[in-house]
Amino acid sequence: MVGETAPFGWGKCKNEDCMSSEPDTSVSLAFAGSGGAGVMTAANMLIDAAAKSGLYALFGRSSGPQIRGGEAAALLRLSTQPVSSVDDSTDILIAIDWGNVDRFSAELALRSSSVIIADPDAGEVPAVLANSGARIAHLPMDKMAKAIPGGRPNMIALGAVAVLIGVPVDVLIEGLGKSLKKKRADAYEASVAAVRAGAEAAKDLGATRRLGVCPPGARWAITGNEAAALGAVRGGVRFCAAYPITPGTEILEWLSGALPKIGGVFVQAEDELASINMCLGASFGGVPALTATAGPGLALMIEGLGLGVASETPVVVVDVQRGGPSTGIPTKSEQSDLDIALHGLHGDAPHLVLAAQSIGDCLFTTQWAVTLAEALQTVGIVLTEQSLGQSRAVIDPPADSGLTAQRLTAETPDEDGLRYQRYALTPSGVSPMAIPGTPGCQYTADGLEHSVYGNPSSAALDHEQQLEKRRRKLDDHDYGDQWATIEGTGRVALITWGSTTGAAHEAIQRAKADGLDVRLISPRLLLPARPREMQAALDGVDAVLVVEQSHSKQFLRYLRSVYTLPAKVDCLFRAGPLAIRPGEIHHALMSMGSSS
Amino acid sequence: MVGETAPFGWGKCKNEDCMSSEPDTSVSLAFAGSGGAGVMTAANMLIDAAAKSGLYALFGRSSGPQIRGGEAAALLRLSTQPVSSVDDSTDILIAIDWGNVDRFSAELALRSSSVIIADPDAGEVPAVLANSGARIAHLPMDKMAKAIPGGRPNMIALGAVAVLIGVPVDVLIEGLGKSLKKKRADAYEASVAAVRAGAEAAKDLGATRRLGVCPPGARWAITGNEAAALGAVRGGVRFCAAYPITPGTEILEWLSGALPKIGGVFVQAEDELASINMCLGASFGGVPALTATAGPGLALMIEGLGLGVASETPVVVVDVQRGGPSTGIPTKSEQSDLDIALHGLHGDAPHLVLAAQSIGDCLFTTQWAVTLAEALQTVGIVLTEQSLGQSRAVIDPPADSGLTAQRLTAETPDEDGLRYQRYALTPSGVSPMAIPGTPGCQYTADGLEHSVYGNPSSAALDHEQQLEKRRRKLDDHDYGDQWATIEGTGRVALITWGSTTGAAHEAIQRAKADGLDVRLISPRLLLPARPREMQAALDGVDAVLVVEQSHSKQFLRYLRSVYTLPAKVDCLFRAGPLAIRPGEIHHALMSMGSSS
Amino acid sequence: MNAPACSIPTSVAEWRSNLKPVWCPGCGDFSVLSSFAKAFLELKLDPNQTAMISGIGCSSRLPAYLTSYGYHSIHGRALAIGAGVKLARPDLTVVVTGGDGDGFSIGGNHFIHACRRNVDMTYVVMDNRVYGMTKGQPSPTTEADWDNSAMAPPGGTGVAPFNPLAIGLTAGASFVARTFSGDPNHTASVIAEAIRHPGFSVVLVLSPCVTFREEERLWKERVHKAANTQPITDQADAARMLMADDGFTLGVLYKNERPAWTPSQRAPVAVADLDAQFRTG
Amino acid sequence: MNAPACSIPTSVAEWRSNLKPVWCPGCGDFSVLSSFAKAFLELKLDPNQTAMISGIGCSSRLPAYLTSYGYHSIHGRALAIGAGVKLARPDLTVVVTGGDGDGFSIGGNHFIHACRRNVDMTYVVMDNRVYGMTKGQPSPTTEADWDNSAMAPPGGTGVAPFNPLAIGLTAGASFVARTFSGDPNHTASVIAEAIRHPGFSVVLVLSPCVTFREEERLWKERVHKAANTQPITDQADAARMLMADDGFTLGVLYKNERPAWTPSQRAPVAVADLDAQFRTG
Ligand SMILES: Cc1ncc(C[n+]2csc(CCOP(=O)(O)OP(=O)(O)O)c2C)c(N)n1
Ligand SMILES: Cc1ncc(C[n+]2csc(CCOP(=O)(O)OP(=O)(O)O)c2C)c(N)n1
Ligand code: SF4
Ligand code: SF4
Ligand SMILES: [Mg+2]
Ligand SMILES: [Mg+2]
Repeated sequence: MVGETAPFGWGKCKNEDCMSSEPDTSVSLAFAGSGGAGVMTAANMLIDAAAKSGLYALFGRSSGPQIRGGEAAALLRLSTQPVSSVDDSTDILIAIDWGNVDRFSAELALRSSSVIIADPDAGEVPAVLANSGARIAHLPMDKMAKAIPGGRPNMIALGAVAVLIGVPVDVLIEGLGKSLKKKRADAYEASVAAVRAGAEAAKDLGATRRLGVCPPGARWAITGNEAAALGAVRGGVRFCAAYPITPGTEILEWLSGALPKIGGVFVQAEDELASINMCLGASFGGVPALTATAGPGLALMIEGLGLGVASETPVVVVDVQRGGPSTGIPTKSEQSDLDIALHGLHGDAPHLVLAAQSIGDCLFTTQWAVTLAEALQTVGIVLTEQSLGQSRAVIDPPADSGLTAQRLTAETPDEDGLRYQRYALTPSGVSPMAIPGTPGCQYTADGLEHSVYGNPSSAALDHEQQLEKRRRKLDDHDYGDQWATIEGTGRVALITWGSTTGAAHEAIQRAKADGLDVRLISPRLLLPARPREMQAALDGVDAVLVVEQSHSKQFLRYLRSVYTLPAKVDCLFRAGPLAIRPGEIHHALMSMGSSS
Repeated sequence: MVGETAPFGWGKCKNEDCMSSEPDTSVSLAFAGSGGAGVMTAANMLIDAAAKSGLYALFGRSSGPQIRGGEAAALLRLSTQPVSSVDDSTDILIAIDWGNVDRFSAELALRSSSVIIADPDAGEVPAVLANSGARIAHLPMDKMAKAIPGGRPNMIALGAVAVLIGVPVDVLIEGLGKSLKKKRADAYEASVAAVRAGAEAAKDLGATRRLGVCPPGARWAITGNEAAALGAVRGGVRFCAAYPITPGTEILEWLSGALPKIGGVFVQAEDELASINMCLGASFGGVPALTATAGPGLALMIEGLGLGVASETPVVVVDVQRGGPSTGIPTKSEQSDLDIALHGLHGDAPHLVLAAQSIGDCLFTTQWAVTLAEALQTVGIVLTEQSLGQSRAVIDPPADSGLTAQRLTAETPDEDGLRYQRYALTPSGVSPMAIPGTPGCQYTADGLEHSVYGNPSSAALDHEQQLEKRRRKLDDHDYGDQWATIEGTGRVALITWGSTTGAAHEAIQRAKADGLDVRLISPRLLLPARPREMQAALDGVDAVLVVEQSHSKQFLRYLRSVYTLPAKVDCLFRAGPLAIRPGEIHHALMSMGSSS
Repeated sequence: MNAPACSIPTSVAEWRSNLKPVWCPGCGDFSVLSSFAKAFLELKLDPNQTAMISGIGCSSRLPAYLTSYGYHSIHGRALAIGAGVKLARPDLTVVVTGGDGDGFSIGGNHFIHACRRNVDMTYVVMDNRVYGMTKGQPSPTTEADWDNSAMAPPGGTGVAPFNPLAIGLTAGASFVARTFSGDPNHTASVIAEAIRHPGFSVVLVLSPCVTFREEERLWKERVHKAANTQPITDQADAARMLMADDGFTLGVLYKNERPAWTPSQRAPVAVADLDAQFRTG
Repeated sequence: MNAPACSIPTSVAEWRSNLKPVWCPGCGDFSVLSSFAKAFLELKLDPNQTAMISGIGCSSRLPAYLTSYGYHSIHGRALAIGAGVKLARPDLTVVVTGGDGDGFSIGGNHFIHACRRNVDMTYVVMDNRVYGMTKGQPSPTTEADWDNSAMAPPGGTGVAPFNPLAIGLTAGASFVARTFSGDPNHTASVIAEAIRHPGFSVVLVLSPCVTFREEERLWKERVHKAANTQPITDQADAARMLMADDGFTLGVLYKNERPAWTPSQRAPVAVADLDAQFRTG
């Protein structure tokens, strides 16, 4: 799945007349400063201007433990081409002050080719940063801001950075107008002056990386959490009961605003036990339902999810993964809820697990998950990640897959006037489900094992038949090509999942430039396993590199358990919060390619 | 691990002077009848008499959905040798009436060599039973009982069965005296008369299987749930907070009686969220704590278990598995909570999973789990099964392993007067734990990722170090031979776990008699995986048969995920409630042996 | 989704499904089942427009014994499921039912929040002051000195029971009643009144467990009707009354007219227009 | 395990650990922290004999800021952990603390059961009527019309708040108090009294969230001391008072002498003898 129809795209700038005259297609930069310094504001303005200039972007944030204030960094990558991964390092760090910058210095990934733009009045550049060997350039942002009535250092920084990377200052100022002018004209004036001052001063900072120019095109600026929420309603979700939790809260916030506008219902539940069970109730009532959470909340939903599986009541949970175990690191990313998502339910409880591969793909994957859960009358878990959910991307407008919930409903009892069999043993394993209000089809849904009528049964035969039906309906469904992203034909395959797909893709491009052809296999559908499709995807492959962001190689273990892999399998893995970058994957691929 | 030192034993009668003059070493029988017919009473009396006669026994029960009354069957196997599995079929079914016997006819496993002893006044033998081809013998139990003032048909049945299988009627009557005489002399007299009448009448029923005579020896009669509870207190558990659930309740009932006698605390919690967290609180306070539950309760404990892992607070949960998913089949057995036990926690959360292999082994395994969890400051899940927990066995008195909780505690802060590091990075990964009350070592336990001091931290380095320490302390521990039961040296290996180990052992004996040498590998320690030990155990093996009682091959998937198996792997699997019997394993082994 | 009128039962028998209850002979829940049928008959409910939601326990088996739609769910979560049904399908009559363990022990949090949220549904709890299904353990309404349980020490747990109706009232329930299974007509009429009440209504039915608490057969001698024939309408007065009560007063004890909660609805927007906010430039 | 007397702090500063709070400048929780230190000083508690247990939330961060033993656990479960600590280690002083979301939303079931069980521990809730840590969602104590939240519709959720103290009282709490973080000395003295109280004591501290509920800065103008200087001792009277109250009355509002619950202990048996029952013949 590549190109136009893919729910997310990589590759060349889509504007055919784009003639980038400069060599740089991508620049990574970071704004840092303590709470209130306004680094996030500056970053957002830059992103908006970039989008208007036809660029693509990725914008993540790293912040300390404080609820308000505290140090923070905005991590940006701007590019003339769609971006789906952070780059190997930060090209430009601009710091308004140093706060407790050491808390996330590792996430900044500076190296000798980087430039640190520091305010000389903020004190020494901390050793942990200076040690990178990055070139240090001085910009007295605080002094310059003070020279402008109402001026702020973050606007100086913004102006400077725009010039350094080649985002047109005029577009920037136009954006400022939109966001500030209506509110306070004086703030607008001060900001414009500060941006211009910064832009002017930038010329003395020495040349850095400049992006090529792209003609403006239609773009979306969206976070993964917004995308997942939009996917939910596009898929037909009209009910959400939820309990807030970082980093999933924004999905809930968006749905709490949107659902009441489209005839849906949002309810804040007392806890996650209530939210999942309220969703089951709504779904039993015939209304597609979804909730979103993070690891600790998912842990609390496990029993309810089992009920969804056994009573065949469709429901979807989006788990925006964060650092684990337990409360772990709520604000940082990791791919470590794979185990619980795949195997967390007690008993034999087949269900769906899907994973989004990029910010934009949160939309498609959630939408698809809703339609699958509805079609198969089961539980769907969508795994996304903090780095997708809480990061904002500037992307091409995603196509609407048009997928929408279609539940197989029962309209009347059996033609022969026989009693309605809620759990009838159909060939597909999916049984027509009566929605309350349907005359003559009354039944009692049950989490106890049951007969075809739904009557509780402990008979071996009923158990076997119902277990088998629940397995069959998932295993035998045709999920189409979307089950995985598969690209290339090399004898070395890279298997990954989730957000790491983006970095893997970029690494494979680099390997190609080095003459190594690598196949990419990234399953979007993790459960049920697709052994036949995976075997086809692995045809001719003799070495595999598995890439994942967990400490205990959860993905590799899963692949081994259900798929037949070639004899040579390497694994590049690391827990969060440090992103797995294209460079390290590239490196691993090259050493694999040379040894295999 | 075989023979004397094994926590459970199979093999020959241990009494060297036992000279069984008859061919039968084992008889399986079933008492059936509707609620109030007293089939369980009769079965218990038979078991007691058998134990006194030097026999071994296994006694399981099958009953309908009613809380009280309803049909029930007592399923017994008596043997001159230790018994660890049900046999392939029931030799003798004695039915006081037919109730809804079809509900569990499949569990009775009758065949043409079986005998059905029926009361002619109870109506036709139901077709579902008669179809087995079993010989039908008539015994007018109801009429015979009515002829004795106060006589009851179950006592007639008891007397008849005792004679048929060769349990001395005198020993039976001696036992009746103990249990009934004190209460009501007339009931005693009536029972004696009924037993004698049944015994007399049995002579006309035609010869069936008679057990050899064993000289009496010391025996225990114990259920798996009692054994687990005893193991817990022997291991040092002094705190239990719990919420009742079938089939784990008897563990809690036993602990609620025992703990207050040994200075411990039992508290009935409001739910499973409370029980696991109360246990964590007690353990934080320095007192070894355990709770017991079944699948739905385990699902609710998942978040708490994650906290135990992250805050390194030892705790043990015994999960007595029942049919799943969801509420499933509460009263029937299955091995389908393996997935949730191994992988149910969110994040990378290494912990211990152990499984008991027999009723007697519930004692050893639970005791070991407690000492391991305490030594490694982590969470231990002990998996047992309804068929172990709620079945009673007559066994040789199990040896006391002597294992008892030893927690590495901190007595003072660091010698240099430095601040106490609760989560110090020691070589073993286990950090000395200060128990509240220890002067100078105050710290705050945390489920947030933390520094060595326990201070919340989202730094990549702290995360990596603490994840690695928690992995290392489990992986690097020396678990000794007890990690698995390994027997034999054949090139075919049978890998199984839990209660199925007993049937597997018996199947292997039969295969040996047929000239096929099969190796048995049954891990008692399921997590952490022991790749080195498994590799050694599999040395020279070229074909593997995996045997498990789950619908989705949970065990096979797990083995594949962490171990390297030979190319040829077969799997004999089935969901509950029907036990996997020695005969079908034997059959699978023989066809494997001939094809490999 | 309105059903043809002919689907409305005209006899108690028509409200009963053909599934045989698993209950012990003499269990109080049998008569609660018949009270439901009577109340539904009185209200002329349509079985296909009625949803009975329960958790797990002897009492929670009830939905399958009626011909309405039902959801026999998991232990303690019935009220959450019920709220989901009602909020998604306001056209249905939603009745949640179960036991004292299900509702007040494991389900306690959903209980207080259901009272607070005041969704228009009815909660009927069969209180037998014991866990019947798991064979006789103390529940939150069990007397502190009851010790006829393998899970209670001699002399009882020593933990005082609480009064769920008082808790429900303070948590915000707008209709609070107690009945006795031994008086099925009264129970039926109170259930009918509770269903008519707009908002969250709680009906506690004293329903003996004859197997594990034989002594509850004597409840018939302890129960008595409330002195006032009209329910108290002041919350503070009702709180005082319930805390001073002996736990055997029958009737609708409190009722107010707080409007039922319904989720917010806003000016409609087409789904296709929801993405406007993401378009740049 | 008694510590040398010298380990008992003699100043508020000695009770503070060297960890810097993550709280926003002006957050009410700062002064609750100092009230704890003051109360502990007054009671001459020993930090190594004191266990502070909390869940998750801004307020739940508090334990690590004191020099006692602490357990910063998971959201909503602090009271269960606290009960485990106290039952296993009756020699320790156990204080459980956290926020209104932690205690009354996700933790509501443990709250009512802690009140019922009456284990001798103290529960101090910093009520800011909002979820601070997750950036401003309504909690069970939030006003129905508060809508300055991305998770509340314009006009607010419309769900009425409940009064946790009234619920706690009806559930069986034997000590019920309200204080205000703006009066740290009063808060300290009430906390000290609550710790002295044998049994389960609840102290609700009105503690403004200046970031998400700036208007709570005005609470200082709404709070007022209880009319009676002595707590009510009759449960029914207290129930009426709390239900009629405006939610801003400060003081120990109810107190009774119900003995704290301690688990049953029985005639001692050697562990080695526990297997007698399994020996046959
Ligand atoms: C999560 C979970 N925990 C425990 C159980 C076991 N269980 C089933 S019913 C029940 C108690 C039933 O008591 P109650 O609600 O009072 O109903 P009753 O049987 O008395 O009518 C329990 C503890 C369960 N099914 N699920
Ligand atoms: C199981 C679970 N659900 C949700 C969360 C997210 N969460 C953390 S704190 C919090 C609410 C905190 O509110 P409150 O207890 O009132 O404390 P405050 O921050 O206001 O002091 C929530 C919902 C979590 N950590 N765990
Ligand atoms: S055990 Fe008690 S509550 Fe359950 S069915 Fe029997 S009498 Fe009724
Ligand atoms: S968000 Fe509110 S409760 Fe949290 S620290 Fe800030 S002011 Fe305090
Ligand atoms: Mg009950
Ligand atoms: Mg709060």
